Amino acid sequence: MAATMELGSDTDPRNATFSISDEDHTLGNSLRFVLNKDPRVAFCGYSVPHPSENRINVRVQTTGIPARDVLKDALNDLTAMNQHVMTTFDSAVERFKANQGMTELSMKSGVTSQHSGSVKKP
Amino acid sequence: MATSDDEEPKLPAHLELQRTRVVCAADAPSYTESVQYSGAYMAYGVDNSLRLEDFRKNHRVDIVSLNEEDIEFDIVGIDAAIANAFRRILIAEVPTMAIEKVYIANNTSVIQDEVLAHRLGLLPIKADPRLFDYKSEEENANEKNTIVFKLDVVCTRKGERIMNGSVKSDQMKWLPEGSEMPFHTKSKFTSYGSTQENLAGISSEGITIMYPDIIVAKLRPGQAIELEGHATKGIGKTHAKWSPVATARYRMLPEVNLMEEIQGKLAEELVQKCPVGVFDIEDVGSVKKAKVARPRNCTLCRECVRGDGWDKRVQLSRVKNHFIFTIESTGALRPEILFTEAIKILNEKCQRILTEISF
Amino acid sequence: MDGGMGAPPPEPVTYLCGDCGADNTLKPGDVIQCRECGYRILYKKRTRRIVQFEAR
Amino acid sequence: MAMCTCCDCLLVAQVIGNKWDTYLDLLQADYSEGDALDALALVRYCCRRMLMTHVDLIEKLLNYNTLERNENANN
Repeated sequence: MAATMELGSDTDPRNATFSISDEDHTLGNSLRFVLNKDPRVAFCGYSVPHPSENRINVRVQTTGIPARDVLKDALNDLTAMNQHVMTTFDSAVERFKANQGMTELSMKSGVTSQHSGSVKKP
Repeated sequence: MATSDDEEPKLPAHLELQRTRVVCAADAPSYTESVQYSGAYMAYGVDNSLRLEDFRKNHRVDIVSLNEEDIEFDIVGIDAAIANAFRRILIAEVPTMAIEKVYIANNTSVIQDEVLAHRLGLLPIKADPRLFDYKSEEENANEKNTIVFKLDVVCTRKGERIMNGSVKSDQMKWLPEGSEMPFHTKSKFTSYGSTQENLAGISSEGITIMYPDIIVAKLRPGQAIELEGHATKGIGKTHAKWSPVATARYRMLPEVNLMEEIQGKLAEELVQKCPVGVFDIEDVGSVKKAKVARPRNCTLCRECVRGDGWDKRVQLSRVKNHFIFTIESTGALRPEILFTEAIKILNEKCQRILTEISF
Repeated sequence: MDGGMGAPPPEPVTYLCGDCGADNTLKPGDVIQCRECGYRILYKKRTRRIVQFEAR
Repeated sequence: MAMCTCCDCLLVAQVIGNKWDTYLDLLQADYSEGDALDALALVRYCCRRMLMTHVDLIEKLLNYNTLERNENANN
């Protein structure tokens, strides 16, 4: 069986169910979110047809353009969003570490520690 | 969508509250779902779609604390769907190395072979999983997919003292040249092309168990254990021993609003009610006034909205797009790296589907 | 693990006494009794072959 | 429960296998159970119960060691 199948769009490409193997709520729910936020989508939902089968069905109904194109856009959007989260996160970590370095310096010069004195690994 | 900036249509206050907050009343929380459909507020002329530019504008990450093992950060402007995807991936799909096969040559301890093997599997290994490949069942073990640890202890009595009375995890010795078993044959369980010490990215201390003092077994004089543990790369979905995190969790930012001025006795009562010290008393002239001092501490226990009339004075809610994310690493990777790895894995999933539907 | 040994050579096997722990080498037909203490329960020693386990 | 201290907390996989001895030392030093667990930085009740409810049965089994008697017998 193909890994990803497009079903029910033979006569009308606007409505399709994408049956994606080896995926679960992790992708299904994120994908539904992104698709629902797309104004070209009239309806979107997903389901896990059987709990012991590693497969999700994503239903996409659009207002005009083919469902497959909308799904592609959604996947690209999700990737772009993730990429943005990653860069934002990385720069936040950089910033934090830079600040941390400064507080550590000031700690050495006698300022009290900002960490509580819990024994992590005695 | 097509509105100009100067007259952006707004939702009525009660709908905006429903859209952006989970309101926690004394009996139950309400408006818990997130409104995802882009046309949900079409009748008000409000566009509920999410375009990338808007996302980029509103998205923010602030690190609250960070050390070798733990990270806490605020991630603002994403939906629970995405935050939950990150959490699920962190727990179940970010790979690590863990002992998968145990070859026992001798075990005269009171711990049974299979229990011992199981315990070894749970030891967190300090090795960067990104340097290694997944090993399939048919594949031969080589230097790119298997790490070999050896444990060879004999318990003896030296006068009053018992040597090796408890076997600690630092007695697991890494074998960078590969397996030494079976002992008397030419072909071993692993066939390394080169020593793992020369592998790019291996630190100078080599590969060890994350913590040196985990009790693996206890022995009495005369008992001995001789075995090899072969670690492979895997994910938490297959078995929890491969999960890179102790916990990965998020909570929505709590928001505490005082609906009216709370003064005098009532203010003192409010401070008393809260078990985590969210409220403080402010002296304004001669009046004691309650104020919300530390809303982040709030656990939404709803103690403050219980009792006569209190639900009219205090409103508890959670901000739907503000997540306080906490990751506790078990050691293989630093927590901030775990998070970026999780994002990469979600991206890989997207890319896989993209290639599969572009036939 | 599978216990398939083929034709077992008729060599004497060493057993451990269940009471005093002494080594006892017995041939087929020998009386099952410890030579040190006379105890009648003897244990077979662990196999010296390598046994493989899944660490799960 | 397991006869030897578990390596990880059964619920969240927090490593606790290296904390048992310290826990006993803390109890010896007249810490209350709660304070000892706090000192070990075990925040969650799932991790705390791992140590708190553990009975180190292996110590009892270790009393039955024929192998040492064997060593003595052979000497």
